[in-house]
Amino acid sequence: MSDFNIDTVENAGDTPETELPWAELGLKQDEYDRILDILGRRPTAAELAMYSVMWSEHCSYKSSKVHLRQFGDKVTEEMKKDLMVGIGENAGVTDLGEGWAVTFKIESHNHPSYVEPYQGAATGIGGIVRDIISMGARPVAVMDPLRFGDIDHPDTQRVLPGVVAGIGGYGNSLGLPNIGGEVVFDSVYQQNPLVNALAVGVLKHGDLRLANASGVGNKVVLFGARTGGDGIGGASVLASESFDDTKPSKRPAVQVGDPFAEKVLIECCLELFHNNLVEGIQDLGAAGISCATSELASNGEGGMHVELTDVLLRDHTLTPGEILMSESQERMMAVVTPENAEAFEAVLARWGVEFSWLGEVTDTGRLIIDWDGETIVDVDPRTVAHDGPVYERPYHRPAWQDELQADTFRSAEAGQGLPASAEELGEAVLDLMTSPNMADKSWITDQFDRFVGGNTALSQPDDSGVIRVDEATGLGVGLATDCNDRYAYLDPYAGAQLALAEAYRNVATAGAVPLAVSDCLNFGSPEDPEVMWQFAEAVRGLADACMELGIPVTGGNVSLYNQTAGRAIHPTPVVGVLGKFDDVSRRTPSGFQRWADGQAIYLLGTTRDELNGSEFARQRGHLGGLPPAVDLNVEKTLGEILINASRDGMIDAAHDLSEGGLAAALAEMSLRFGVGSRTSVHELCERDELDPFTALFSESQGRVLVSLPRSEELRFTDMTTARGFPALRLGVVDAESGGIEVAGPFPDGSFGIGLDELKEAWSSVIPSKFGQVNAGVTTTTTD
Amino acid sequence: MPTIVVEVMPKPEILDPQGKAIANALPHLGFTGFSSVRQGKRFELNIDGEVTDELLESARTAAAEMLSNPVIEDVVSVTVAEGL
Amino acid sequence: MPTIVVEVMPKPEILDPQGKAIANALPHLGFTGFSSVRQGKRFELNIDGEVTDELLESARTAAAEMLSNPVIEDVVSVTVAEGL
Amino acid sequence: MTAETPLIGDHTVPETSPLAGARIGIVTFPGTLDDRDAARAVRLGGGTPVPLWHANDALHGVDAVILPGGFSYGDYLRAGAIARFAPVMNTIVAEAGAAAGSPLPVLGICNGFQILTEAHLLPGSMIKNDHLKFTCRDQVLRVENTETAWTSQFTQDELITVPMKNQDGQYVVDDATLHALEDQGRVVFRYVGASPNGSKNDIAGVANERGNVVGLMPHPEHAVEAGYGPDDATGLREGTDGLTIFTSVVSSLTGGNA
Ligand SMILES: Nc1ncnc2c1ncn2[C@@H]1O[C@H](COP(=O)(O)OP(=O)(O)O)[C@@H](O)[C@H]1O
Ligand SMILES: [Mg+2]
Repeated sequence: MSDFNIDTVENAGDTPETELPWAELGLKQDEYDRILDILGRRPTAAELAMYSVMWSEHCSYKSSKVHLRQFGDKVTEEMKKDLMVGIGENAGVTDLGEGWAVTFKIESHNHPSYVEPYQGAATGIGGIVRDIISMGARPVAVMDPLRFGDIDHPDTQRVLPGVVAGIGGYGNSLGLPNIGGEVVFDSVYQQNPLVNALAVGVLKHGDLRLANASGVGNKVVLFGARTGGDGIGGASVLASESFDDTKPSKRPAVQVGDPFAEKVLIECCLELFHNNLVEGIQDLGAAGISCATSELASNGEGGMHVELTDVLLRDHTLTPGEILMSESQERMMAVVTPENAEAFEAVLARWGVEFSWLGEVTDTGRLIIDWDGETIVDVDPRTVAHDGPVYERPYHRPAWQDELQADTFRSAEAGQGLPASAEELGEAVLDLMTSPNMADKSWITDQFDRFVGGNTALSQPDDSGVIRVDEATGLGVGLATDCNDRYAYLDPYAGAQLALAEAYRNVATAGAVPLAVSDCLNFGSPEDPEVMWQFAEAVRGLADACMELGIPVTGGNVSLYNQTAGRAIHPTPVVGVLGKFDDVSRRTPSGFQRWADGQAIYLLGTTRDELNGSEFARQRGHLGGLPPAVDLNVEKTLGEILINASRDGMIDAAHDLSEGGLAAALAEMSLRFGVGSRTSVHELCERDELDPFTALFSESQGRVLVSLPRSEELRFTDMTTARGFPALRLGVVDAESGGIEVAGPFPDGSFGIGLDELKEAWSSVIPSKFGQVNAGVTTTTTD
Repeated sequence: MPTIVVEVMPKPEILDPQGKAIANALPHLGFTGFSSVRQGKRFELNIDGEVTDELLESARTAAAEMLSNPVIEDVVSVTVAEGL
Repeated sequence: MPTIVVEVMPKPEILDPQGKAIANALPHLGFTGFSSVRQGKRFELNIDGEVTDELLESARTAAAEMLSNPVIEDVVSVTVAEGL
Repeated sequence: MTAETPLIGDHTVPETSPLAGARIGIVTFPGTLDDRDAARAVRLGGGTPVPLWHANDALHGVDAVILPGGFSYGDYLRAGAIARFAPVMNTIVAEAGAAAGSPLPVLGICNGFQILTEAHLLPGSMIKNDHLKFTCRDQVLRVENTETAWTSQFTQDELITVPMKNQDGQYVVDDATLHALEDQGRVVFRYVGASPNGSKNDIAGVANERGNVVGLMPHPEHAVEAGYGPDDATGLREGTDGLTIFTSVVSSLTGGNA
């Protein structure tokens, strides 16, 4: 049957002295000792494969678990009200009402995207979409928070075009609209790009599926793509099961995605759910069959018995251990009752999806895996899937944190010689909008399909992506992802809260009621106590803030070891917030509408001198001080105002203030549809006691700019006054001027920026840096 | 006009979705007897003058560094063809 | 395992955007001396047993009718390669 | 409209509309993406969408057929190259080319257009966009032929805005055929403004000689419902110019006056 000696359980019992390559597989001595203890003998090669991969940081969350518990602990009954499935399953599920539910989750594919940008990013989308399917949901949209090194760095030149093409290549082929994301350039991400992907799906309550193997005698089936040697490069020590010869093994270093196979898999699974043909289902991602069998068995009440030689292979040289660890894409595992087996096969045949029956659910409480009839794995599935090692990693506040926080923008050289005249401020606004982080991202987002499905009510470049769920009622969801890593670096606790606050604000700005949170925690090495402190602080901050805002974390992902040559990335807790619309047709766009000439522009919120970590400071090469203050009560009230204003049809545009402050928001609202404005910061400077520079560039939180018809002004200001929320009329929309005119207490009148000039400069930044993309061949054409 | 032909194929251990789709489709069109298919690329680099050793070497380097993606592809051959 | 190799190139009169992009990029990477580039496809059809005349004929038909689109592409060659 | 998120091939429609008599088949191939959108567009146009399955050669007596957009078979090999051989295509090719009677109206959108060229129902072919990237944008088109079943309700040279999204959208054709297309007025849609992809003569869509088969790269089915289409002067995503394609065919099939 095979070219290798099979290490059976029996053999393991007989040969206790055999040396196993546990260290090469990433296990620590104490972890290996624990395996010996659990089994009461040495593990077989296959068991070693399973434990090593399932107990890895990625699968077991061993460093992060003790902290992540807060997401489950810091919740009230009220917060759990709409939560149908919480943390722990493939993705959380939230009730939307009217029999509908929604599930969403963010995941990272950072390292693979660095190694092979196109395929890494593509398979990142593939993986998160399978998580959504495995809940019984139809995936309906994706988002992609991205971070790259300096825009001019060769590494960015190589990575960005491939990542973007990969996200498009895979997501577009699945028929999933891409409705938003982020693009950040910062040298801390050189050699450590962050490629996070969010997927959202919808389901009827009755379609909910969980990853558990229940019902003794039910059959276990693996379906989708064949299993190859993908993703087991590091585990090539298993290429020979006898461990003594060093037969070279050729295992692919990267996984290649097959979006066509995944699209067919989606439709096939939905038909299976629709016809009620699966009892439990689990996607195959990290740790492949090891993960799927042990999690299904561990979540169920019994055990499982499978025959591994029945797995359909793409590469016939794979050893049992490798088959167990393989991360080949586009595969699913399901539990099916014997009565449904035939109908199940018929659906798969219709979609041309390959499958093989591997075994059945038992009542033994053991996960038993055979190879050609001989037992090679005999374990308690819980010990593999759920009772992995848990570390209380030491952490402490970095010694440099105080110094960093003391180095404020105002005290630094970067904070001297600030623009003050109208002329200087006008130039500063233009400079701001042509920095890579503020520049037009459509070179990237135009590579994504935002229309497919016909349910996209809002997408990039608006503050949130909005998807209609129910055509009959307009019921739908709004989603935003955010994180300012510079804030998180200055203060990880506040930084995580600021990320949440911004995503919450974005969702509310579009008019949706925030309901749930998913997060992707990208950090450096947990073995560095300073990084671990950043992580602990960020989790604590996020959990506290969720509690205060009253929205639960429903799932997420942790990505550690994002560091190169001892230098960690900035702590980057990316936060996604999902909100609900009773009717998406009332969503508020984030730009002045073409017909909105003469509408009033109001600034909601208070502006303070908060330039530490700001985009303006970044342009001057400064990072220090404390980030803007976060006030979640303010965010809540602001959210209520925006949602009510949308419900009552008071406002026609709303855009939140974040990077670049008021200056950026004003520019962005005009750039959206090419409609100008005339505003003044006189009163703002007076009311909030600011100089004009601070009024324009401060990044104080809890602020939103809106435009509304004059007929609604009174009703609107009555509402803000009733809530004691600051609202200041800054000026009017001017559809004729073709420019942005700003007056204020400047020594030299006012400044104006022509929209054509601004648009030209703003939209040429990214295209000028990136040439053309061609699968496999990335070329940069100059000129 | 001489031409340097560069042939690139996906590495054998790497999934080739395109080849797979073709292999699946062939029998439906009555083409049986092919056990598997892989799809790669063929580049023709045209040269105005003569094929010097330097040019051939340059083509080899271009094949390895730019025309193929060494993470997932192998350069199968770099050969000279006259008057294609 | 014998393999039938099918090579397909864009017709000379048809624009080849990928070839053009490569030709433009080559000089920037220091590869000079190539006047133009065209990118085509190479298919490897693997066969379990022997390459019979029928199989080769079948491969030729597949090349002409499916692996290439005669409106924009030419089949350059259909050849047998042993043990690739 | 159905309240459910319909599964593919499950476009339940109320047959109450007076024009519901126009039954329009929508083919789903493995990898098709825009079939549900096309079904919605037919419904909003007043017709009845009928799901057709690639592996089945029956057309169930439909009055017209739409090949929707997507990536059939992943667009591996060439866009549309594998789908063209599906059993359903044999029937479509036969009925669209039928010499006797009135031939079946067929519309190919994006991948559907690519499939029609691969099947030789329409001349030319699509290659990679000249800039080599997938591009999604709102695209202005000029309707240059209002004689087809699919365009009868447009006015000659009407400018419409519909979304466009593809990677292989550059239309190529040999010179003789190009001249014939132009001379015979078979260019149905032409890009207006900067060329999005390098297509010959800015061609966005063409018809066969008899005018019953039309293909275009942009997506009229994504411009049929205010709030979900391209931007237009009235606001964000309000554009519904694409709907006229569907009302045109429904009205011509039900003998309505255009
Ligand atoms: N990688 C991306 N993919 C999709 N949409 C993106 C991406 N990057 C940015 N966007 C979109 O561009 C718009 C502007 O982004 P950003 O400035 O980060 O928004 P904000 O500051 O409001 O969070 C948003 O609609 C966002 O969703
Ligand atoms: Mg925002």
